[in-house]
This record gives sequence, structure tokens and C-alpha cells, in this order.
Amino acid sequence: MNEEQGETMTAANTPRERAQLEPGLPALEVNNLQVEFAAQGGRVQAVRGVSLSVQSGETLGIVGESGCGKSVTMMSMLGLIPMPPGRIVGGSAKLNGRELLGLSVAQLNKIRGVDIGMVFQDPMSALNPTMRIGEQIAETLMIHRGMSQREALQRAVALLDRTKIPEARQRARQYPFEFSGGMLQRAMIAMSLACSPSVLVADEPTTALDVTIQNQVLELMREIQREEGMAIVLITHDLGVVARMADQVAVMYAGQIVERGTVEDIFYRSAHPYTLGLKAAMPDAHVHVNEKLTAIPGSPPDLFAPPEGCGYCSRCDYAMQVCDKHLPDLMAVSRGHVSRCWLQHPEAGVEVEGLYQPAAKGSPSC
Amino acid sequence: MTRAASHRQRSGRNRGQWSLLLCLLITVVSAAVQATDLDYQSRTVTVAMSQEPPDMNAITSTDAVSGMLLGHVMEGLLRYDPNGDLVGGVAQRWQLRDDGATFWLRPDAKWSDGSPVTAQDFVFSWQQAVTPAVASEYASILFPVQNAQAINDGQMAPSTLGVRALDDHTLEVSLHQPCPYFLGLTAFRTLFPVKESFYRSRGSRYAAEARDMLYNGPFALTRWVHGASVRMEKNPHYWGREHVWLNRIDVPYITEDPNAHMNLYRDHKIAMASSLNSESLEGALRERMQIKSYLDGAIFYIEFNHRDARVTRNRNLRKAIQQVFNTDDLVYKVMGSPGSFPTYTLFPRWLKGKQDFFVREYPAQKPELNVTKARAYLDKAKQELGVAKIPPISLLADDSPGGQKTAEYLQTLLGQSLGLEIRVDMQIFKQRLAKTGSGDFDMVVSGWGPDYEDLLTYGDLFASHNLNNRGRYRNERYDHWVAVAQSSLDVAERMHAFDQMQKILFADAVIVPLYERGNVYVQNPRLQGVLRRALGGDPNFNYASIQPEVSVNAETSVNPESRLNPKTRIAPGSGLTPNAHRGAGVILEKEP
Amino acid sequence: MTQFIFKRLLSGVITIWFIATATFVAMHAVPGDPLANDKAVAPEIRRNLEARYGLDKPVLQQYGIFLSNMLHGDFGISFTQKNRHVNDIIREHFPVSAVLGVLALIIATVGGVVWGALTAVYRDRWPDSVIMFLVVIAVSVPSFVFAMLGQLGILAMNEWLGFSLLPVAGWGSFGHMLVPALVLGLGTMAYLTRLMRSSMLEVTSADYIRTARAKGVSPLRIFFKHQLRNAILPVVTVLGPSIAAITTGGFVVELVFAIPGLGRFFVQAVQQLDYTVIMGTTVFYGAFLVFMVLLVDILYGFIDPRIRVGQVRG
Amino acid sequence: MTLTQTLTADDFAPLAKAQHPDQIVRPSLSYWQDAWRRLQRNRRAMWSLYLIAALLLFSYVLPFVVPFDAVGQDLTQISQAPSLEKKSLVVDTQPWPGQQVRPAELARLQSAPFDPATRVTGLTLVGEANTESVRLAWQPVAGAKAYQVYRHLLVPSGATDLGLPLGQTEQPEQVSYEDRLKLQNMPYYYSVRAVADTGEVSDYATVKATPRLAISVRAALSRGLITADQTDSMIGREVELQRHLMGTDYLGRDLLARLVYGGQTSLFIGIVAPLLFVAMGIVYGGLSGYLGGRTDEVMMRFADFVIALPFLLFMILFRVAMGIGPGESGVTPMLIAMVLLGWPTAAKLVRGQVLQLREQPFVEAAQLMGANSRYLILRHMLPNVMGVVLVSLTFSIPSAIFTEAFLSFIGMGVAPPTPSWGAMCNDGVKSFMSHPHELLFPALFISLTVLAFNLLGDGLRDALDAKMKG
Repeated sequence: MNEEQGETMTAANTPRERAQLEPGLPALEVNNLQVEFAAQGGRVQAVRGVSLSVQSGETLGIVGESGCGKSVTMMSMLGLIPMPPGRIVGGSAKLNGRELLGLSVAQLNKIRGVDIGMVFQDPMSALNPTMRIGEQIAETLMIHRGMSQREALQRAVALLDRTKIPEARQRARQYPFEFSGGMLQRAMIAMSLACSPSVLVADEPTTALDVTIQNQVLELMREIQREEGMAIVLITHDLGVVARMADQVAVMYAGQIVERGTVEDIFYRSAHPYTLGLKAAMPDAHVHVNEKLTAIPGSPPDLFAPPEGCGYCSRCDYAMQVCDKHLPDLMAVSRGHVSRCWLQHPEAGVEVEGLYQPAAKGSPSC
Repeated sequence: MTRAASHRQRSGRNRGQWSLLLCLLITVVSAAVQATDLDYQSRTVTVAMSQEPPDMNAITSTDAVSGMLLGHVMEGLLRYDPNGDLVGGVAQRWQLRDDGATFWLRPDAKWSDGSPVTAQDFVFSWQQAVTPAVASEYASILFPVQNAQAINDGQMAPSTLGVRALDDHTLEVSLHQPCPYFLGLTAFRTLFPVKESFYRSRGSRYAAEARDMLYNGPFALTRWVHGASVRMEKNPHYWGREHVWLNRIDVPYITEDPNAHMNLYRDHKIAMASSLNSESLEGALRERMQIKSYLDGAIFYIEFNHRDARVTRNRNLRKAIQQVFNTDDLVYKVMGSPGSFPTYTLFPRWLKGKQDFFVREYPAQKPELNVTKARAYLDKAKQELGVAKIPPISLLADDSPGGQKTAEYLQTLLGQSLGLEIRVDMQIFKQRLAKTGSGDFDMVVSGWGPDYEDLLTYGDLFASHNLNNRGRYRNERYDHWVAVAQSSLDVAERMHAFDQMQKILFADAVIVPLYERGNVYVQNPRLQGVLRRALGGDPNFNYASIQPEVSVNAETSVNPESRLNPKTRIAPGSGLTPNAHRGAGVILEKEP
Repeated sequence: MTQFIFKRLLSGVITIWFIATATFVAMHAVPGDPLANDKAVAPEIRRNLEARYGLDKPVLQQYGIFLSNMLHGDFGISFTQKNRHVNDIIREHFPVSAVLGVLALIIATVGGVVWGALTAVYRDRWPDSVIMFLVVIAVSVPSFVFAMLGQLGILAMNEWLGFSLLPVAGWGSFGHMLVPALVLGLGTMAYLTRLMRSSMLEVTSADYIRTARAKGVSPLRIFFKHQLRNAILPVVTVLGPSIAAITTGGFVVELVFAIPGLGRFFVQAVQQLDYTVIMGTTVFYGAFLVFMVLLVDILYGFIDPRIRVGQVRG
Repeated sequence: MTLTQTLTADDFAPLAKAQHPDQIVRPSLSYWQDAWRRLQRNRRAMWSLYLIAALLLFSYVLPFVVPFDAVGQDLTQISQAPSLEKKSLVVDTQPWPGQQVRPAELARLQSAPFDPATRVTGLTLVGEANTESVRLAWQPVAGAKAYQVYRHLLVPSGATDLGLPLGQTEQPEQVSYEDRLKLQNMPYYYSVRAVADTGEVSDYATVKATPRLAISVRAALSRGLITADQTDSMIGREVELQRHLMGTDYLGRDLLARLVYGGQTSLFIGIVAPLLFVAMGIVYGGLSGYLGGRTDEVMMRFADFVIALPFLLFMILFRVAMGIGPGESGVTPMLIAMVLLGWPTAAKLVRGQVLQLREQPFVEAAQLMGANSRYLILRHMLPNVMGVVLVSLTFSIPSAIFTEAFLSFIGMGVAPPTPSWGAMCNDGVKSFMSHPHELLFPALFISLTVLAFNLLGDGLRDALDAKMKG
């Protein structure tokens, strides 16, 4: 990847324009990404070969328990995890076709905030407490668009306005602690959208917010996506959010993707026991009040020394002998729907209730 | 692109600012570099002092630092010349009699405002000194004058003091008993003149600042930044101004730290550094500094408490201690202070006797170092006290280095040789004074400096009536000899009396004499004629001069511009030279 | 804000009263006699002296007089500096201590912030190790050793240069202040360096730094715009106590470098039992510190908007 | 897909439950065990701990093993640099009458005029020069009234560079001088010149002398180097002097011994004072925080007052106010002063913790479960407060040690002869230029102690900080 290409990329102003320049090219494409962390006495394999892609105008939801590597996947490719101790072992990550891995900080800085924006979990701590909201938004514009401070501040007010913050002009002059959580997250979104990126990575954007605010924020994101046509990568552990927002969903567990498919695939044709577990643990307006929420027993494996077999094996109710010894590959369940589970193996005769097993159907075991 | 350019521009401007700042810094720093210790051109000498002068009002002043400054800026009726002889100051002629004295003042003696110094100025200041409300701690120095004591006790009015101005230039003093050393007193600061109208105009602020004083000495204070610096410049109205070579004495450093003085001297910032101890001496020698020494007049001794309840009241105990105490070890090894001498008597070696020095004419008895005898004394003491073991003895000392060393040495010595338990009671200066005053001690390390040039300033210390007799030693025979020395005009009789005193002090082991303090200092060889002395303010630059450059044999060459008698440049100490033409008690009359 | 300052001022006044009382009590518990001198004085003269300093009155009355004089801003006349008012002594010598202290504080703060930031940037690499090693030395060596070494250092430098670049001791110009201020500020600088380092490290891993990086802000800008300001906050909070430590800790430096500061006079006054100077100096220092802490709190408000704006509202 | 081809049906058999128990990846540890484990991993902190242990052993245990004499004065070895062994001549110092000019000769010399150009002749050493005394004699000079004797460490370069003026002979007939002033085993250059009545001085003569290390019989006896019956036989023979591994101080006291005992004082004050004021702070702050409300407000206001007192000024003031009686070491007044001024910081810290803890869910939970106050304080409050307190205690120690050193340095500390590192520094500073070891050793010990406690404090803070966990 050389500079010139990067320059031509940024020449297109909105994601929609960019998508038109090169139709079919995914806005973000990750291939077999592997990330490690050096720890005392060894390495923690936090991300173990993750592949993803997302198209412009589309939303990819990444779900999984905390610590499963969702955030690390996104952050590592943007150079946002400290290295060392972090280290990208292999794989590739392409933004609008441009390789991100291996770029210098200076090169990355021309991409971060311009082509890809990020929204973080806890807006209160993710915003600089000693800088005015307006300044923080304007900073991006001043750096990437070369605007004067005045101009940038005006634009920041417009952005705040756009994210439906009332009295944007006054609000821009306030500090983060003067904002409520929902307002802050809007401001955060305004900030990440300042340069109209083609990809917006939202890392648990609503976790810290209460439900009504959550909805407002999610609605806002959707609205903006409709207008700008950017791709959204939504990292969350909340299946409900995924169900509302995502077009594509990737379920991650222990540093790997265990199931990937459309939102319908994941919810109605869940092909991995872990996805089932997640679903069972999700409070659902449709289920009866007296129905018990089931937590998944146990805890994820220690990635310091990942197990030989399936990482979910020890917690899986349907575990088989093979699960303990051999790591399953991602197996195609249907078109565009894959699952990393031996139960999807044609030879596995086990039929599990609620699990979508097109391959294993009709061959019950002993 | 534009951003980068503007950034570069900005950093360029920063560099400019930085270099400007650096230039400024260097300028400021180099401005700090000051004049050196001696400046021949401007006739300026730069020295350091140990302390801010506490009290520049001569009437009430008691300390050494103020005394040093007053010795330059003020002048009494008489003064000490470079040889240590009393010569005319404000007085041109004088006459001392049994019942009084008359002083004829110089018509050309002037205050720094140009007005003449008159006899009334002396009358005023002497009356002030004895006025109870003024509370001068040195009022007693005037007690030989008629009615002084009664006035000071509040029994008589100050105006009744036995001193009168016959006219502007004649001062008549009445003494209430013969006072052989009275002339020496007139050189003392308490008896310096003060101009009444000026004094009253300043009220309580008199002598608080340089402008709140009037000067009649060779120099005048022209700058006094408290705690920081003092400057004295030649007084243009001084009668003897043509004999004063220096134009200015600068004292821009005030610190007690002797190391700082030494470092300033090393850096050629000051022309002399005093109080070298055995530790700093080695460096001074290695750097080939000119080292001098003199006796500052102070005698140190251990004083016993003779009050009833104290074990030290027991003579045999005191004798035991006297018998083991090795003054030589203390001075030569422990203190290691060059210039100090071990002593065995109360009287210093620089004071005169009949013809020669007193200590030569009446050598003091040296205690024989004998542990066996000491133990015998100790046994006797135990018997008399009726104890099997002497109870712990408290040894009071102040926290000065000398006091500390002496106390620690003594503690171990008496513990090891006599098995006495000595409890060192180290106190800050004022607390030590308070404890000595109230008699809260068994033994105390004391020192005594002279007020006037006579053995009596030491001898009457142990008279029972003397308030400075902190141990309350009471001996009628001693009191008798003090009375003789006070009033007799016969030299031989007086000297005999002093000898009797020192014999009693030894026989009774009233005190254990320790040492006569010497002061070792370094001085720029180009600086000549500085007086170091026990009386009249020390050091003194009234007769000092600067040589344009160091001569090979600076010690012997005499600066033609200085009317200095080379005799005084003998180290150690001007006081060592006996003075042929000064016979105490003789009625003198002489022209300067 | 005004209400806040008023409240603080009020509690400051009470604090000063407390300090004054504590000093008075301690002072009168001191054994020893402020009027004692080398040579004994006659009882009559002593009475006169006592009357002059008001020592002849009952202690409670003395306390009352002391308080009322203090209210008028008058600390009386010094016992040892016979003709000088304590007010004059403070007026003349405190600025010296203050100038020295301020310079030391500037050196300490700037040094602490710079070194601390550097160590954080070069965390676990050699500049970090070297600076932290020096910091450890600076906090473990007593100040009087540094003061002495500082003076010998100047001397050696002047000898090596052949002329006096910096004065060995004394007071008057910037050159006089440089090394003493450095020595005085060294301990605080070391302390602030440590504080700044940990605060920087904390800030470095803060979420908003990640946000800034995600925005594509250059490392340099992140350092200056985002990290430094936030990291300095905890440093500012300790400035108040640091001022106390520096202004009252100047005795040694003032002694060694012959600087006519108030600290030296205080030690001297204690040795001489100069009641009025001791009481005046202590109360003055107490008041000064109370004021400085208040000032630092206000300053903190200006740096940390959370507090400033909060106060404006409340 | 190669793997799947080798799979057998058995592989797809369900996994037995026993084979996947709930794994405990790491052993669970109590708070303190965990902290200790983390502290052990901090190498600097552990080294500091060892160093502190070593310093404590050095000061408190070593004297029981090796007898040290901290007060014994070895006047033959004053301010000696560290050395292993030294042999010394035993001499009997008898008073020396010196050499005089016969009266007749004197009369002849006195009548002759004094010539400043004359040089003193015949300057020699009488007997062997030793560190107890160096004896000089010379030929009389015509017209001389007295003679001045100087001593230098270098060869004199001129009349202003004769070195240290030792003194002046008192009589004109006296043509000898005995120097006993702090003699050491090194070369000296003695110069003598004559002085006339007028004050003029003659040219000088110089002689070199290197005194042999000697000890007087009296001193040797009292130091136990010889026995009483050997007093005569040992004169002129050599004895081995006491060894002083770290040299001696200004009174010839063994510096190592003084450091050992000085450590007892310094460490005692440095450790006990913080212990006391932290204990007081725990009680005060705990009570205040626990009681809360108005009481808390009043108590904290008082603590604020005490904090506002200028620390060093009041340390000095209290120290002077309490005074030290005869024979007392001054440790107690210093301890009291430190406690009086030191407790509020700890109290505020503890109170803050208690207030914070009171709001913690686990305390509320315990209260709901009916735990009584005693249980609450002992079981929940104290262990949680202890961590903070321990760290603050560790950091208080260096400042207490510094305070002691500072007070001793300005002469307001422990009373001599009680040794303390600070007081030793104070003594050492005076002779830093000539005997640096007298300052360096105690300063080094202070630095090491402060350093160790600082690093330990850092380690403890990291180890006890729950946020750092995991």
C-alpha cells in the first residue's frame, strides 16, 4: 500500500461516493487476524485467526462474552492496543482495500478518524475530561481537514446538532462532566463522524446507558448510516442490540469466531451451542416472565494456554469426545452461514434441540 | 502543506525566544559576579560577618558583632591604637585622679552630620546608660562613676550621675572610689557619646537602620540591609580622616556557617575568613593560604556549683576532678584548635602584671595528673558525703561545637578514671544561661570575655557579691582580695591580690581552667594592618590598607601609606606584646 | 466561587488563631529565659527589661495582648534584634525566602513535570531507569548534604573556569539564587517526578487517550493536548503542601548559602528564645501556608474544569 | 478436512461429565496472601526488605554479637580514615624544659642590633619526632626578643606561606619549642623566625619532620593496650592500636560503633514515631469516620488545624519546649513532637477509607445480616483500612528519619553523646573537607534506609492496590 492510493481514497468524500468508485469492495475486510499479548511467562493468544468483512451501508455485529477478543480484533488492526505487550502475529486487515497492518503510526493517523471512526463504551471516560466537547470534535477536523479552529468549532456545532443535541452551540462549550451519558454518547458519535468515515466501529456503544437512551442512540446511528452509507461494526455482548441493528453477525468465543451469518441465521438458525447459550441468557420480551434465564456455566478457557480442542467444550452440554481433542474448523451451515462446531460435522449424529444442524440431520447417534 | 509550514515557522520563533532567554540568563548570571575581596583602586575591602548585628545602639549593645561595627563607626573618649595602647579618641588630653577624671575634647571631633561632638553628648549617653528604664545590661560598667549604681537601682535621678560638661569641650567625671582601670572603660562602647537631639528625634527606632544613627567614628554605616549586608564608608567628618586609608568596608555576606566563609574566601570574595577549626585548617594549608591567629580574650573553665544541696560543694570531689583533668589533651587533641592555649588559671596571658605579663610574673600552679591521688580525694569525698557512690553529676554545656566537645570529653574522662557518672546537659544557649543563672547544674562549661583591660574583669568573677558568680562560690578571703584589687592604686599590691585569688581558686578547686581561646583565620596577604583583638571590637579595619600586589615578603614590608606600626603584625595576637608605658594606677597625662 | 472563597477564608482565620494559640502555649512551655545573657543583669534592670516586653503581666493577659496585637498586625519588638520590630524582620526577610521558595518551586514543578513525563514516555527503557535512579537518590540524600555539595560544586566550577560564574554564597542577584533554589527544590522535584510519572502512566492508559488515538491525533499532540494537562492535575494538588515544605524547609540552604531568609532567623530566634520573633514568624508562616493552600485550590479549579464549573454552579 | 476424515464414530460420543469439571485455573488466595505473593514478585521491593532487615540486624542484633564501644575515646586516633591495623610506638611524655640560652650569652645577644636579613640557624629536631610531641631547637639570633614557630603541610614558598602559626616563645632565652597540636603521621615543615622588639621579623629556617605514630603510656594503659606492670618495659616498643573499620570521629570514637548505636536511635525514632502516630491516626480517624455526622466534622476540623501547623517550625518549637534534662538522650521529646504533629495525616486517610467502606455494598450487606459494630470493624473495616495504612506507614518512615536528621543537623535533635545518624552528619559536615568519611558514612546509612523504605513503600502500594489485580 503506498501513499498515493491512500490519497485517492480520501479524495472521495462520503462512504457512499467511495462505494460507488469501487463497487463490491468490502469497506472493511479482516482475514485470519491473530493477536497475542506478552504476559509474564508466556503469551496470551487473544485473537486466534479472525476473519470478517463488512460492506458499505451494512452493519456487522460482533457478539461474545467480555474478554473473548471482540474489541481486541478491532483495536489491534487500528493500532490502538499498546504494542508491546500486544503483537499482531499474522493475518491482514483491509480498509477499502488498503492494508492496515504494518502501517506506521503516522500513516495510521491519516486513516484513523478519517476513514474509520470509533465510538467507545463508556463515553464519560472516553472523552477528555479537561477539554470542551466542541474542542474535542473540532480537533479531528483541524487535524484531518486542516480547518481553522473557528471553522472546526462551527462544524462541531453542526455535528452536535446533527446528532440531535439540543442547544448545540452552548453544549459545545461545555465539558464532558456536564453532559449526561446519552448526550455524551451522541457527542462521541458526532466526533467519530466528523470526517465522514467509511467504517464506524462502535465498541459497546450502549452498555453504559439505560434502555431508553440506548434506543435513542442506536436509532441515531441507524439514521446516520442511512444518510451517509457507511459500514458499522457494532461490538456488543447484547444480542438484543445486535438483533435490532445488525445485518451480519459474528459470534466470538475465546479469540475465535464460532459462528457467522446474517442476523436471521444467527437468531433463527443458530448453529453453535454457544450462540444457543447466549440466546438463552438473553432476556426476551417474548418469553414468559416465569421462564428462567439460563446462564452458561463455567468460564471461558485461559487463553494463556488455549485448549487443544474446542474452547467451549468444557462448558458445552453436548460436548463429544472429539471436541476435547480437536479444534473444529468453521463449517458451512448454509450459504454465508458458518459455525465452528463438531455438531455440524456430517458424521456427528447428535441432534440438539434448537440447534440448526442441516448436515447432521437424520443420522442420530447410538 | 500550509500546516507544516506554519508549524515550522512557529518552532523557528520558539528557537528565537529560547536563545533570547538564554542570553538574558547569561547576562543576569554574569551580573551576579561581584567585586572581589580587595579593590586597591577604590580602597575597598570585602569581608563577611557571622550574624546580623543585633543592637547598634552603643548604650545597650552587648554582643560581639555589633561591637565590631561600633568599633568602626563610633569613637569614645579614648581608643586603642594599633599597638593596643590607649590613645586619645574624642578626648585630646585627659587626667585621671583618685576621685575623678577630666577629659578635654578635640574641637575638630564631629558627628557625621557635621556638628561637633560635645561633652554634653557624653553626659547624655552615660546618663542614659544608667537610667533603669533604658535597661542597659552594661550599666554596671559605669558603676565606678559617682551615684551610678544608685541611679541604676532606681534610688536616684539620672541627672545626679557624677559626670558634668564644664563646657562644650571639657568633661568632668567624679569617681566614687579610686578606679585604676577607668581610662580603659572610656574606650568601651557603653561610654560612647550619643547626640541627644538626634537620639530623641528617632525615638524607639534609634539605631534600627543605617539612617537612624549618627556616627563619630572613622567610618559611617551607609547601607544596612538586615540579615544580608552592611556597608561602611569613610566618615568625611572624622577628625583623623587622613589616617584612615580604606574608603569602604563591604560586608555583603552574613552567615554563621564557617564553611561558607571559607568557601567565599577560596572564591576570592572575602579578604579574611575567621574561625577556622582543626578540620578546615588542613585545606587552608594545602592551598597555601596565609594563616594567622590571635587570642580573642576569652577564658574557658568548668565552673562548679557551690550551693548547699550540690555534691560539687564538696571540696574533695572537686579536687579529685581537678587531679585527673588533662587540659593539654583537651586543647591539643580533642579541640585541636590551633591558637588556643591550655591554661591553669583564670587570668589570660595577654594581661599585664607589674612590668611583664601577669602570668609570667605569677605563674599559676599546674595540677599534677595523678589518678591515685584523685581516687584518694574521691574516697574522702564519699566519706564526707556519706555515700558509697557519688550520685550522677550533671554537666551543663551549650550546643556550640566547643561546648559539646568539652562535655563529651569530660564525660568519658571522668567516667573512665574516677567512675563518676556524668550526665551531660546540652542546652541551647539561652536555656544554658537560664540554667546557669538559676543554679540548675553541678558543673558547667563556661567562658568569660573581658569588658575592660584589667585583671579585675576576670578576678571579681568569683567574688561572692558578683552576679556572674553562677556557682555561688563564697569565700571571705577571696572577697577581701577582690576589694583590694578594686580600690588599691598600688600595682604591686593589686598584683599580689590577683595572685592570692588564683591561689585560692586552685587550692579550693573552685573552677577547672580549660583553655584560652585562640582564633585562627586566613587573610589575604595584600590586606595589611587589620587589628584582631580582645577589646574594642574585632576585627578592626580602622588602620587597614591594601597593597597593590603581593610582595615577596609582605610581612616585613611596610606600606608607606599606612601609619601602621609593624609591631602589630606579629602573629599570634597583638595582645602578646607587653606594653611598657601603661602602668595601671599611675596618674597619667599625655599628649597623643 | 466567592462563597467558597469566603468560607475558606473564614476557616483560614480560625486556623490561624489555632496556630497562634498553639505557638503561644508552646512558647511559654519552653524552659529558659529569653532575657538571660552572657553577663548577669541586676534585678532592677531585669524588671525593666521584663516591663519592656510585657513579661511582667499574667500569662493570660499576655495572651490577650498578643492576640489583640496580632489582630492589628503587630508582632511586637524583637528580643534579640533590639531595635527592630518583628513586622520589619518579616517584611525584610520573608520576601527573600519567598523568592527563593518560588524559584525552587518553579524548578521543582517544571523539573518534576518534565522528568515525570519523560519517564512515562520512555517507560521501562533506559531514560526511565536513569531518571528514576536519580529521583531515588534525590529523595534519599539529606538536604544538607546536597546544599554542601552544591556549594562545593560552584567553587569547583569557578576554579575550573578561572572566573566566578556563580557566587558561592550571598544574596542579591539571580546567580545567587540558582543553585540554592535547585538544592531546595530537589526533593520536591523528585517527589513530583514520581507523582507525575504514575499520573502520566495512568493517563496514558486512560480511555480518552485511546479515543484521541482513534481520532488520528498525532502522538505529539496527544502528549501535549491530552496527556499532560490531565496528568498535571494530581501534581497541582500537592503543590500546597510542597510550598509549605519548601518555604519552611529553607533553613539549611539559607544557612549554607548565607541567604538572609526568614527560616534562618527563625532557627536563630529559637536558639535565642526570641519570643516575639518566634511567635510572629510561626503565625506568619501559618497564615501564609493557609493562604497558599487556598490559592492552590483556586488554581486547581482553573486547571480542572470539573471543580471550577461545579463551584460556579453551586 | 483431513482431520474429519480420520474421525471415527467414537469421537462423536458424548463427553463424560466428570471429564469437564469446573476448572479452577488459579488457586484462590486471601487478600494478604495475594499481596504478599505480588510483593515477592517485585524484586526491588524484596531487596529493600532485605536491606531493611540488614539495617535492623546491624543496629539491634550486631551489638549483641560483637561488643561495640561507642563512647570510648581514642585520642591517639582522632578523625582517622578507615583502616585495618596500625602499629604505634609507646612513649612516655615527660614535660620538656626545652633549651635555653645562658644568661651571659643572652645579654651579649640582646645588646646586638637586630637585622631582619638574618636567618635562623641550626634548626633541628630534638629526639625522634612522634605524634605525641615534636621538639625543635635552634640557635639564638642577635637582638631577637622572641621566636615564632610555624607548621606547614607543604614546603613553605615564602614569608606569607609559613603555614599554621603554632605560637611564639615567651622568653628571649627560649630557643626551643614543643609542638603537641594534633600531630599525625605525615610530613610537616616547621619554620622558625626571630622577632625583634620592634616587631620586625628575621628570615626563616625550615625543617621537615615526619612524626612517628605514638601513644603515651598513660593513654595506652587506659585503652588497655598495655597492662599496668608493662608501663616501663613497653616504652619505646610498638603496640598495635585498636582497629577502626570505618575510621573514627572527632573524639577518636569508633565510627562503626557510633553508626551501630546511631542506627538504634535513628531507626527507633524513624520507625516508632510513625507507628505511634499512625496508630493514633487509626483510632482517631476510625472513630471519626465511624461515628460520622457532627462529631466527625468537629474531629476533622481539629485535625485540619493540626495539619495547618508549619511542621518543621513546630518540631523545633516542641523540641525546645519539652527540653532535655541532664543525661537524657532527647529521643522521647522528639517522638512526642512527631506524634503530636504527625497523627492527623494518618487520621484523615483512615477516615476517608472508613467513609468509603461504609458505603460499600459488602458492609451494607453485613449490616443487613445483623453484624454488630465490633464484628464490622474487625472483620470488614480494619483489614481494608490496613492496606492503605501500611503503605502510608512505610512512606512516613523515611520522612521521620529525615526529620530526625534535619533536627539533629541544626542542633535540635538528640543530645550528645547519644549517637544518631543525623547528629553524626551534623558533626561530619564540619570536617567534610578534611575527613569526608565522617559525613559520608552516616549520610550513606540515612540514604540507604530512606531508599529502602521508599522502594518498599512503592512495592507495597502496588501489591496492595486492588485495582492492579489481575
